[in-house]
Amino acid sequence: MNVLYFAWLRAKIGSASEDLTLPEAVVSVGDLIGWLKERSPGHAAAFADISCVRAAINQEFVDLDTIIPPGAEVAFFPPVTGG
Amino acid sequence: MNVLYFAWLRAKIGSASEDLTLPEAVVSVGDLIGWLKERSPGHAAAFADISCVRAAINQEFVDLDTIIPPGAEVAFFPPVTGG
Amino acid sequence: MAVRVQAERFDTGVEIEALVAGNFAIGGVTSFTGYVRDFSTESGVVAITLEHYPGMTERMLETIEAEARQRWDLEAALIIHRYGRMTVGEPIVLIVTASSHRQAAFESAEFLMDWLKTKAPFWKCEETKDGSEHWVDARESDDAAAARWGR
Amino acid sequence: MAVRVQAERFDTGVEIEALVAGNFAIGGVTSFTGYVRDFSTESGVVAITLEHYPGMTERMLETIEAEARQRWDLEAALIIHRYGRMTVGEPIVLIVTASSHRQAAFESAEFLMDWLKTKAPFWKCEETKDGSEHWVDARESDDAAAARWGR
Repeated sequence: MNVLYFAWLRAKIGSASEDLTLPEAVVSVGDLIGWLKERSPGHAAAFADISCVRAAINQEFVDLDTIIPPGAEVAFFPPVTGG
Repeated sequence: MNVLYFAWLRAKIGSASEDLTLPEAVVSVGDLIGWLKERSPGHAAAFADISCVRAAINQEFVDLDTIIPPGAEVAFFPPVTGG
Repeated sequence: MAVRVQAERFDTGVEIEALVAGNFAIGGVTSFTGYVRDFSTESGVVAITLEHYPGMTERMLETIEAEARQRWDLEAALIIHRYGRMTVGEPIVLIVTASSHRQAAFESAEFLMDWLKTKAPFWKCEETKDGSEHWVDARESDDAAAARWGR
Repeated sequence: MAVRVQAERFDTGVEIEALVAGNFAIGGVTSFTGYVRDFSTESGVVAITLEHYPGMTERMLETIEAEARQRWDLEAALIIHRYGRMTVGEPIVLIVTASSHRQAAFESAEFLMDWLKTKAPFWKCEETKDGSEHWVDARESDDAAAARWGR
Protein backbone atom coordinates (compact mmCIF):
# COMPACT_ATOMS: atom_id res chain seq x y z
CA MET A 1 0.00 0.00 0.00
CA ASN A 2 1.23 3.48 -0.87
CA VAL A 3 1.43 6.13 1.86
CA LEU A 4 2.20 9.74 0.89
CA TYR A 5 3.45 12.57 3.10
CA PHE A 6 3.30 16.28 2.34
CA ALA A 7 4.77 19.50 3.70
CA TRP A 8 6.27 19.26 7.19
CA LEU A 9 5.09 15.67 7.63
CA ARG A 10 7.24 14.79 4.63
CA ALA A 11 10.11 16.83 6.03
CA LYS A 12 9.94 15.19 9.46
CA ILE A 13 9.60 11.67 8.09
CA GLY A 14 12.31 12.34 5.52
CA SER A 15 10.40 10.74 2.67
CA ALA A 16 7.55 11.70 0.31
CA SER A 17 6.11 8.18 0.08
CA GLU A 18 6.46 4.67 1.43
CA ASP A 19 5.29 1.39 -0.05
CA LEU A 20 4.09 -0.57 2.97
CA THR A 21 2.45 -3.89 3.77
CA LEU A 22 0.09 -3.34 6.68
CA PRO A 23 -0.42 -5.91 9.44
CA GLU A 24 -3.99 -7.22 9.68
CA ALA A 25 -4.64 -5.31 12.88
CA VAL A 26 -4.32 -1.99 11.01
CA VAL A 27 -7.86 -1.32 9.76
CA SER A 28 -8.59 2.42 10.08
CA VAL A 29 -6.62 5.58 9.37
CA GLY A 30 -6.17 6.00 13.11
CA ASP A 31 -4.72 2.49 13.36
CA LEU A 32 -2.32 3.32 10.54
CA ILE A 33 -1.09 6.43 12.31
CA GLY A 34 -0.50 4.44 15.51
CA TRP A 35 1.46 1.84 13.55
CA LEU A 36 3.47 4.44 11.57
CA LYS A 37 4.52 6.23 14.77
CA GLU A 38 6.50 3.15 15.76
CA ARG A 39 8.56 3.10 12.56
CA SER A 40 11.06 5.86 13.40
CA PRO A 41 11.59 8.93 15.60
CA GLY A 42 10.78 10.99 12.47
CA HIS A 43 7.40 9.29 12.11
CA ALA A 44 6.76 9.76 15.81
CA ALA A 45 7.55 13.50 15.50
CA ALA A 46 5.37 13.90 12.39
CA PHE A 47 2.34 12.35 14.11
CA ALA A 48 3.00 13.75 17.61
CA ASP A 49 0.14 16.27 17.43
CA ILE A 50 -2.68 14.57 15.59
CA SER A 51 -4.80 17.75 15.61
CA CYS A 52 -2.40 19.16 12.99
CA VAL A 53 -2.65 16.15 10.69
CA ARG A 54 -5.16 15.65 7.89
CA ALA A 55 -5.63 12.51 5.80
CA ALA A 56 -6.93 11.49 2.40
CA ILE A 57 -7.72 8.09 0.94
CA ASN A 58 -7.58 7.83 -2.84
CA GLN A 59 -7.42 11.63 -2.98
CA GLU A 60 -10.53 12.29 -0.89
CA PHE A 61 -10.37 13.84 2.58
CA VAL A 62 -11.21 11.32 5.32
CA ASP A 63 -11.21 11.25 9.11
CA LEU A 64 -9.41 8.94 11.52
CA ASP A 65 -12.23 6.39 11.78
CA THR A 66 -12.27 5.70 8.05
CA ILE A 67 -11.53 2.09 7.09
CA ILE A 68 -8.68 1.75 4.62
CA PRO A 69 -9.81 -0.17 1.52
CA PRO A 70 -7.41 -2.64 -0.10
CA GLY A 71 -4.82 -1.11 -2.44
CA ALA A 72 -5.66 2.41 -1.27
CA GLU A 73 -3.44 5.47 -1.67
CA VAL A 74 -3.31 7.06 1.78
CA ALA A 75 -1.93 10.57 2.23
CA PHE A 76 -1.07 12.57 5.34
CA PHE A 77 -0.55 16.32 5.40
CA PRO A 78 -1.06 19.44 7.53
CA PRO A 79 -4.19 21.61 7.20
CA VAL A 80 -3.94 23.22 3.75
CA THR A 81 -2.56 26.76 3.60
CA GLY A 82 -3.68 27.77 0.13
CA GLY A 83 -1.94 29.81 -2.53
CA MET B 1 -24.67 80.90 -21.62
CA ASN B 2 -23.85 77.47 -22.97
CA VAL B 3 -26.55 74.78 -22.90
CA LEU B 4 -25.62 71.19 -23.80
CA TYR B 5 -27.90 68.34 -24.85
CA PHE B 6 -27.08 64.64 -24.81
CA ALA B 7 -28.53 61.40 -26.16
CA TRP B 8 -32.16 61.59 -27.29
CA LEU B 9 -32.51 65.15 -26.04
CA ARG B 10 -29.76 66.11 -28.47
CA ALA B 11 -31.42 64.04 -31.21
CA LYS B 12 -34.84 65.62 -30.66
CA ILE B 13 -33.49 69.17 -30.44
CA GLY B 14 -31.20 68.55 -33.40
CA SER B 15 -28.20 70.21 -31.80
CA ALA B 16 -25.56 69.27 -29.20
CA SER B 17 -25.23 72.77 -27.77
CA GLU B 18 -26.65 76.24 -27.94
CA ASP B 19 -25.14 79.55 -26.90
CA LEU B 20 -28.04 81.46 -25.39
CA THR B 21 -28.73 84.72 -23.66
CA LEU B 22 -31.37 84.14 -21.02
CA PRO B 23 -34.11 86.64 -20.23
CA GLU B 24 -34.00 87.91 -16.63
CA ALA B 25 -37.09 85.93 -15.68
CA VAL B 26 -35.20 82.67 -16.22
CA VAL B 27 -33.59 81.98 -12.82
CA SER B 28 -33.79 78.28 -12.09
CA VAL B 29 -33.21 75.14 -14.13
CA GLY B 30 -36.99 74.65 -14.21
CA ASP B 31 -37.43 78.18 -15.59
CA LEU B 32 -34.86 77.42 -18.27
CA ILE B 33 -36.70 74.27 -19.34
CA GLY B 34 -39.95 76.20 -19.61
CA TRP B 35 -38.26 78.84 -21.74
CA LEU B 36 -36.44 76.29 -23.96
CA LYS B 37 -39.70 74.44 -24.68
CA GLU B 38 -40.93 77.52 -26.54
CA ARG B 39 -37.95 77.63 -28.88
CA SER B 40 -39.01 74.88 -31.31
CA PRO B 41 -41.18 71.76 -31.64
CA GLY B 42 -37.95 69.74 -31.15
CA HIS B 43 -37.29 71.46 -27.83
CA ALA B 44 -40.90 70.90 -26.82
CA ALA B 45 -40.61 67.19 -27.65
CA ALA B 46 -37.30 66.82 -25.79
CA PHE B 47 -38.72 68.35 -22.61
CA ALA B 48 -42.24 66.89 -22.93
CA ASP B 49 -41.75 64.37 -20.11
CA ILE B 50 -39.68 66.10 -17.48
CA SER B 51 -39.43 62.90 -15.39
CA CYS B 52 -37.03 61.55 -18.05
CA VAL B 53 -34.77 64.60 -18.02
CA ARG B 54 -31.74 65.14 -15.79
CA ALA B 55 -29.67 68.29 -15.53
CA ALA B 56 -26.17 69.37 -14.57
CA ILE B 57 -24.71 72.78 -13.92
CA ASN B 58 -20.97 73.11 -14.41
CA GLN B 59 -20.79 69.31 -14.62
CA GLU B 60 -22.54 68.62 -11.32
CA PHE B 61 -25.99 67.01 -11.14
CA VAL B 62 -28.65 69.47 -10.01
CA ASP B 63 -32.41 69.49 -9.61
CA LEU B 64 -35.05 71.73 -11.15
CA ASP B 65 -35.04 74.25 -8.31
CA THR B 66 -31.36 75.01 -8.64
CA ILE B 67 -30.53 78.63 -9.45
CA ILE B 68 -28.34 79.01 -12.54
CA PRO B 69 -25.21 81.00 -11.71
CA PRO B 70 -23.86 83.53 -14.24
CA GLY B 71 -21.77 82.03 -17.04
CA ALA B 72 -22.80 78.50 -16.14
CA GLU B 73 -22.56 75.47 -18.42
CA VAL B 74 -25.99 73.84 -18.21
CA ALA B 75 -26.52 70.33 -19.57
CA PHE B 76 -29.67 68.29 -20.13
CA PHE B 77 -29.72 64.52 -20.66
CA PRO B 78 -31.76 61.38 -19.95
CA PRO B 79 -31.08 59.21 -16.88
CA VAL B 80 -27.65 57.66 -17.50
CA THR B 81 -27.61 54.13 -18.90
CA GLY B 82 -24.00 53.19 -18.17
CA GLY B 83 -21.52 51.21 -20.17
CA MET C 1 -5.31 58.66 -10.30
CA ALA C 2 -5.71 56.50 -13.35
CA VAL C 3 -8.87 57.29 -15.28
CA ARG C 4 -9.18 57.23 -19.05
CA VAL C 5 -12.19 57.98 -21.25
CA GLN C 6 -11.31 57.08 -24.80
CA ALA C 7 -12.71 55.93 -28.15
CA GLU C 8 -9.81 53.52 -28.78
CA ARG C 9 -9.85 49.84 -27.85
CA PHE C 10 -7.74 48.74 -24.89
CA ASP C 11 -5.96 45.53 -23.98
CA THR C 12 -6.82 44.18 -20.52
CA GLY C 13 -3.57 42.24 -20.15
CA VAL C 14 -1.36 45.16 -21.10
CA GLU C 15 -3.19 47.45 -18.69
CA ILE C 16 -2.93 45.02 -15.77
CA GLU C 17 0.75 44.46 -16.47
CA ALA C 18 1.47 48.20 -16.53
CA LEU C 19 -0.45 48.83 -13.32
CA VAL C 20 1.20 46.06 -11.33
CA ALA C 21 4.77 46.36 -12.64
CA GLY C 22 7.30 47.09 -9.92
CA ASN C 23 4.85 47.35 -7.02
CA PHE C 24 5.74 44.45 -4.77
CA ALA C 25 3.23 45.38 -2.11
CA ILE C 26 0.49 44.04 -4.41
CA GLY C 27 -0.84 40.66 -3.35
CA GLY C 28 -3.92 40.52 -5.55
CA VAL C 29 -5.30 42.20 -8.65
CA THR C 30 -8.92 42.06 -9.73
CA SER C 31 -9.95 43.08 -13.21
CA PHE C 32 -13.33 43.39 -14.80
CA THR C 33 -13.74 43.83 -18.53
CA GLY C 34 -17.15 44.54 -19.96
CA TYR C 35 -17.85 43.55 -23.55
CA VAL C 36 -20.55 44.26 -26.13
CA ARG C 37 -22.34 40.96 -26.19
CA ASP C 38 -24.31 39.53 -29.03
CA PHE C 39 -27.92 40.50 -28.48
CA SER C 40 -28.78 39.95 -32.12
CA THR C 41 -30.86 36.79 -31.74
CA GLU C 42 -32.98 38.33 -28.97
CA SER C 43 -33.23 41.86 -30.21
CA GLY C 44 -31.33 42.24 -33.45
CA VAL C 45 -28.78 44.59 -31.84
CA VAL C 46 -25.51 44.54 -33.80
CA ALA C 47 -23.70 47.57 -32.38
CA ILE C 48 -23.96 50.16 -29.64
CA THR C 49 -22.88 53.75 -29.48
CA LEU C 50 -22.00 55.28 -26.14
CA GLU C 51 -22.34 59.01 -25.86
CA HIS C 52 -20.86 60.74 -22.84
CA TYR C 53 -20.42 64.18 -21.34
CA PRO C 54 -16.76 65.00 -21.94
CA GLY C 55 -15.24 66.64 -18.92
CA MET C 56 -18.02 65.64 -16.53
CA THR C 57 -17.27 61.96 -17.16
CA GLU C 58 -13.59 62.30 -16.30
CA ARG C 59 -14.37 64.37 -13.20
CA MET C 60 -16.91 61.85 -11.96
CA LEU C 61 -14.63 58.91 -12.65
CA GLU C 62 -11.78 60.57 -10.78
CA THR C 63 -14.09 61.27 -7.85
CA ILE C 64 -15.33 57.70 -7.62
CA GLU C 65 -11.82 56.31 -8.01
CA ALA C 66 -10.69 58.53 -5.11
CA GLU C 67 -13.63 57.27 -3.06
CA ALA C 68 -12.68 53.65 -3.75
CA ARG C 69 -9.14 54.41 -2.59
CA GLN C 70 -10.56 55.90 0.58
CA ARG C 71 -12.87 52.96 1.32
CA TRP C 72 -10.31 50.24 0.55
CA ASP C 73 -6.58 49.99 1.01
CA LEU C 74 -5.59 49.96 -2.65
CA GLU C 75 -2.11 49.94 -4.12
CA ALA C 76 -3.37 50.91 -7.56
CA ALA C 77 -6.59 51.40 -9.49
CA LEU C 78 -7.48 51.97 -13.11
CA ILE C 79 -10.72 52.84 -14.87
CA ILE C 80 -10.94 52.88 -18.66
CA HIS C 81 -14.29 53.62 -20.28
CA ARG C 82 -14.79 53.83 -24.01
CA TYR C 83 -17.26 55.94 -25.92
CA GLY C 84 -18.38 55.90 -29.55
CA ARG C 85 -19.57 53.03 -31.71
CA MET C 86 -18.69 49.47 -30.71
CA THR C 87 -19.66 46.17 -32.27
CA VAL C 88 -20.20 42.72 -30.78
CA GLY C 89 -17.17 41.32 -28.96
CA GLU C 90 -15.48 44.67 -28.38
CA PRO C 91 -14.41 45.65 -24.85
CA ILE C 92 -16.28 48.67 -23.44
CA VAL C 93 -14.99 49.17 -19.93
CA LEU C 94 -12.11 48.03 -17.77
CA ILE C 95 -11.65 48.19 -14.03
CA VAL C 96 -8.43 47.06 -12.40
CA THR C 97 -7.83 47.25 -8.66
CA ALA C 98 -4.74 46.09 -6.81
CA SER C 99 -4.28 45.61 -3.10
CA SER C 100 -2.19 43.67 -0.66
CA HIS C 101 -5.35 41.69 0.18
CA ARG C 102 -7.74 40.03 -2.23
CA GLN C 103 -10.94 41.12 -0.48
CA ALA C 104 -10.13 44.80 -1.02
CA ALA C 105 -9.32 44.17 -4.68
CA PHE C 106 -12.57 42.29 -5.30
CA GLU C 107 -14.88 44.61 -3.38
CA SER C 108 -13.48 47.83 -4.82
CA ALA C 109 -13.69 46.51 -8.39
CA GLU C 110 -17.31 45.54 -7.87
CA PHE C 111 -18.07 48.89 -6.24
CA LEU C 112 -16.57 50.78 -9.19
CA MET C 113 -18.47 48.70 -11.76
CA ASP C 114 -21.80 49.12 -9.96
CA TRP C 115 -21.14 52.83 -9.88
CA LEU C 116 -20.17 53.05 -13.54
CA LYS C 117 -23.31 51.20 -14.58
CA THR C 118 -25.61 53.58 -12.75
CA LYS C 119 -23.99 56.94 -12.21
CA ALA C 120 -21.45 57.65 -14.94
CA PRO C 121 -22.79 60.04 -17.60
CA PHE C 122 -22.94 57.61 -20.50
CA TRP C 123 -25.93 57.04 -22.74
CA LYS C 124 -26.31 53.93 -24.81
CA CYS C 125 -27.84 53.85 -28.26
CA GLU C 126 -28.50 50.44 -29.82
CA GLU C 127 -28.28 49.77 -33.52
CA THR C 128 -30.24 46.86 -34.99
CA LYS C 129 -29.67 44.77 -38.10
CA ASP C 130 -32.19 46.80 -40.08
CA GLY C 131 -30.21 49.98 -39.37
CA SER C 132 -32.64 51.51 -36.89
CA GLU C 133 -31.35 53.06 -33.67
CA HIS C 134 -32.89 53.51 -30.26
CA TRP C 135 -31.76 54.92 -26.94
CA VAL C 136 -31.68 52.50 -24.03
CA ASP C 137 -33.61 53.25 -20.83
CA ALA C 138 -31.97 53.16 -17.38
CA ARG C 139 -32.21 49.77 -15.70
CA GLU C 140 -33.51 49.23 -12.20
CA SER C 141 -31.42 46.13 -11.51
CA ASP C 142 -28.27 48.19 -11.89
CA ASP C 143 -29.61 50.80 -9.50
CA ALA C 144 -30.22 48.07 -6.95
CA ALA C 145 -26.64 46.82 -7.35
CA ALA C 146 -25.30 50.33 -6.80
CA ALA C 147 -27.57 50.86 -3.79
CA ARG C 148 -25.71 48.10 -1.93
CA TRP C 149 -22.87 50.56 -1.44
CA GLY C 150 -25.09 53.14 0.18
CA ARG C 151 -24.83 55.65 -2.63
CA MET D 1 -13.29 22.43 -17.75
CA ALA D 2 -10.25 24.63 -17.66
CA VAL D 3 -8.01 23.84 -14.71
CA ARG D 4 -4.24 23.91 -14.78
CA VAL D 5 -1.75 23.15 -12.02
CA GLN D 6 1.70 24.07 -13.23
CA ALA D 7 5.16 25.22 -12.19
CA GLU D 8 5.50 27.67 -15.08
CA ARG D 9 4.54 31.33 -14.94
CA PHE D 10 1.39 32.43 -16.73
CA ASP D 11 0.28 35.66 -18.38
CA THR D 12 -3.07 37.00 -17.17
CA GLY D 13 -3.79 38.95 -20.35
CA VAL D 14 -3.03 36.04 -22.66
CA GLU D 15 -5.24 33.73 -20.62
CA ILE D 16 -8.18 36.14 -20.58
CA GLU D 17 -7.84 36.71 -24.31
CA ALA D 18 -7.83 32.98 -25.06
CA LEU D 19 -10.83 32.32 -22.82
CA VAL D 20 -12.99 35.09 -24.26
CA ALA D 21 -12.05 34.80 -27.93
CA GLY D 22 -14.99 34.01 -30.19
CA ASN D 23 -17.62 33.76 -27.45
CA PHE D 24 -19.97 36.65 -28.13
CA ALA D 25 -22.37 35.70 -25.35
CA ILE D 26 -19.81 37.05 -22.85
CA GLY D 27 -20.77 40.41 -21.38
CA GLY D 28 -18.27 40.55 -18.53
CA VAL D 29 -15.03 38.91 -17.49
CA THR D 30 -13.59 39.03 -13.99
CA SER D 31 -10.03 38.04 -13.32
CA PHE D 32 -8.12 37.70 -10.11
CA THR D 33 -4.37 37.28 -10.07
CA GLY D 34 -2.59 36.55 -6.81
CA TYR D 35 1.06 37.55 -6.47
CA VAL D 36 3.87 36.83 -4.04
CA ARG D 37 4.10 40.10 -2.24
CA ASP D 38 7.11 41.53 -0.56
CA PHE D 39 6.89 40.51 3.07
CA SER D 40 10.61 41.06 3.56
CA THR D 41 10.44 44.17 5.71
CA GLU D 42 7.92 42.61 8.10
CA SER D 43 9.17 39.07 8.19
CA GLY D 44 12.24 38.71 6.01
CA VAL D 45 10.39 36.38 3.60
CA VAL D 46 12.01 36.48 0.15
CA ALA D 47 10.43 33.47 -1.54
CA ILE D 48 7.73 30.87 -1.05
CA THR D 49 7.48 27.27 -2.14
CA LEU D 50 4.08 25.75 -2.71
CA GLU D 51 3.85 22.01 -2.38
CA HIS D 52 0.71 20.27 -3.59
CA TYR D 53 -0.81 16.83 -3.94
CA PRO D 54 -0.58 16.04 -7.66
CA GLY D 55 -3.74 14.40 -8.88
CA MET D 56 -5.82 15.36 -5.87
CA THR D 57 -5.28 19.07 -6.61
CA GLU D 58 -6.51 18.76 -10.19
CA ARG D 59 -9.51 16.68 -9.13
CA MET D 60 -10.51 19.16 -6.44
CA LEU D 61 -10.06 22.14 -8.74
CA GLU D 62 -12.20 20.49 -11.40
CA THR D 63 -14.88 19.76 -8.83
CA ILE D 64 -15.02 23.33 -7.55
CA GLU D 65 -14.97 24.73 -11.07
CA ALA D 66 -17.95 22.51 -11.90
CA GLU D 67 -19.70 23.72 -8.75
CA ALA D 68 -19.13 27.36 -9.74
CA ARG D 69 -20.63 26.62 -13.15
CA GLN D 70 -23.63 25.10 -11.44
CA ARG D 71 -24.15 28.02 -9.04
CA TRP D 72 -23.66 30.74 -11.64
CA ASP D 73 -24.49 31.04 -15.30
CA LEU D 74 -20.94 31.11 -16.66
CA GLU D 75 -19.83 31.16 -20.27
CA ALA D 76 -16.27 30.18 -19.36
CA ALA D 77 -14.03 29.71 -16.34
CA LEU D 78 -10.33 29.15 -15.82
CA ILE D 79 -8.27 28.27 -12.78
CA ILE D 80 -4.48 28.24 -12.94
CA HIS D 81 -2.52 27.48 -9.79
CA ARG D 82 1.24 27.28 -9.67
CA TYR D 83 3.39 25.16 -7.41
CA GLY D 84 7.10 25.19 -6.64
CA ARG D 85 9.37 28.07 -5.65
CA MET D 86 8.28 31.63 -6.39
CA THR D 87 9.89 34.94 -5.55
CA VAL D 88 8.46 38.38 -4.83
CA GLY D 89 6.34 39.80 -7.66
CA GLU D 90 5.62 36.45 -9.32
CA PRO D 91 2.01 35.47 -10.05
CA ILE D 92 0.80 32.44 -8.08
CA VAL D 93 -2.81 31.93 -9.00
CA LEU D 94 -5.26 33.09 -11.65
CA ILE D 95 -9.03 32.91 -11.74
CA VAL D 96 -10.98 34.06 -14.78
CA THR D 97 -14.75 33.85 -15.00
CA ALA D 98 -16.90 35.00 -17.88
CA SER D 99 -20.64 35.45 -17.98
CA SER D 100 -23.30 37.37 -19.81
CA HIS D 101 -23.84 39.33 -16.55
CA ARG D 102 -21.21 41.00 -14.41
CA GLN D 103 -22.62 39.89 -11.05
CA ALA D 104 -22.13 36.20 -11.94
CA ALA D 105 -18.58 36.86 -13.10
CA PHE D 106 -17.66 38.72 -9.91
CA GLU D 107 -19.32 36.38 -7.45
CA SER D 108 -18.01 33.18 -8.99
CA ALA D 109 -14.44 34.52 -9.13
CA GLU D 110 -14.61 35.46 -5.46
CA PHE D 111 -16.14 32.09 -4.58
CA LEU D 112 -13.35 30.24 -6.39
CA MET D 113 -10.61 32.30 -4.74
CA ASP D 114 -12.06 31.85 -1.26
CA TRP D 115 -12.20 28.14 -1.91
CA LEU D 116 -8.65 27.94 -3.25
CA LYS D 117 -7.33 29.77 -0.22
CA THR D 118 -8.90 27.35 2.24
CA LYS D 119 -9.61 24.01 0.62
CA ALA D 120 -7.10 23.34 -2.16
CA PRO D 121 -4.33 20.93 -1.15
CA PHE D 122 -1.43 23.38 -1.24
CA TRP D 123 1.10 23.91 1.54
CA LYS D 124 3.17 27.03 1.73
CA CYS D 125 6.77 27.11 2.91
CA GLU D 126 8.37 30.52 3.44
CA GLU D 127 12.03 31.23 2.86
CA THR D 128 13.66 34.11 4.71
CA LYS D 129 16.68 36.24 3.85
CA ASP D 130 18.94 34.18 6.13
CA GLY D 131 18.06 31.01 4.20
CA SER D 132 15.83 29.42 6.84
CA GLU D 133 12.50 27.86 5.88
CA HIS D 134 9.26 27.38 7.74
CA TRP D 135 5.85 25.95 6.92
CA VAL D 136 2.93 28.38 7.17
CA ASP D 137 -0.04 27.57 9.41
CA ALA D 138 -3.63 27.69 8.14
CA ARG D 139 -5.29 31.08 8.55
CA GLU D 140 -8.64 31.64 10.23
CA SER D 141 -9.55 34.75 8.23
CA ASP D 142 -9.46 32.72 5.03
CA ASP D 143 -11.72 30.09 6.60
CA ALA D 144 -14.19 32.83 7.49
CA ALA D 145 -14.15 34.11 3.89
CA ALA D 146 -14.83 30.60 2.57
CA ALA D 147 -17.61 30.02 5.12
CA ARG D 148 -19.65 32.80 3.45
CA TRP D 149 -20.39 30.34 0.65
CA GLY D 150 -21.75 27.70 3.01
CA ARG D 151 -18.97 25.22 2.46
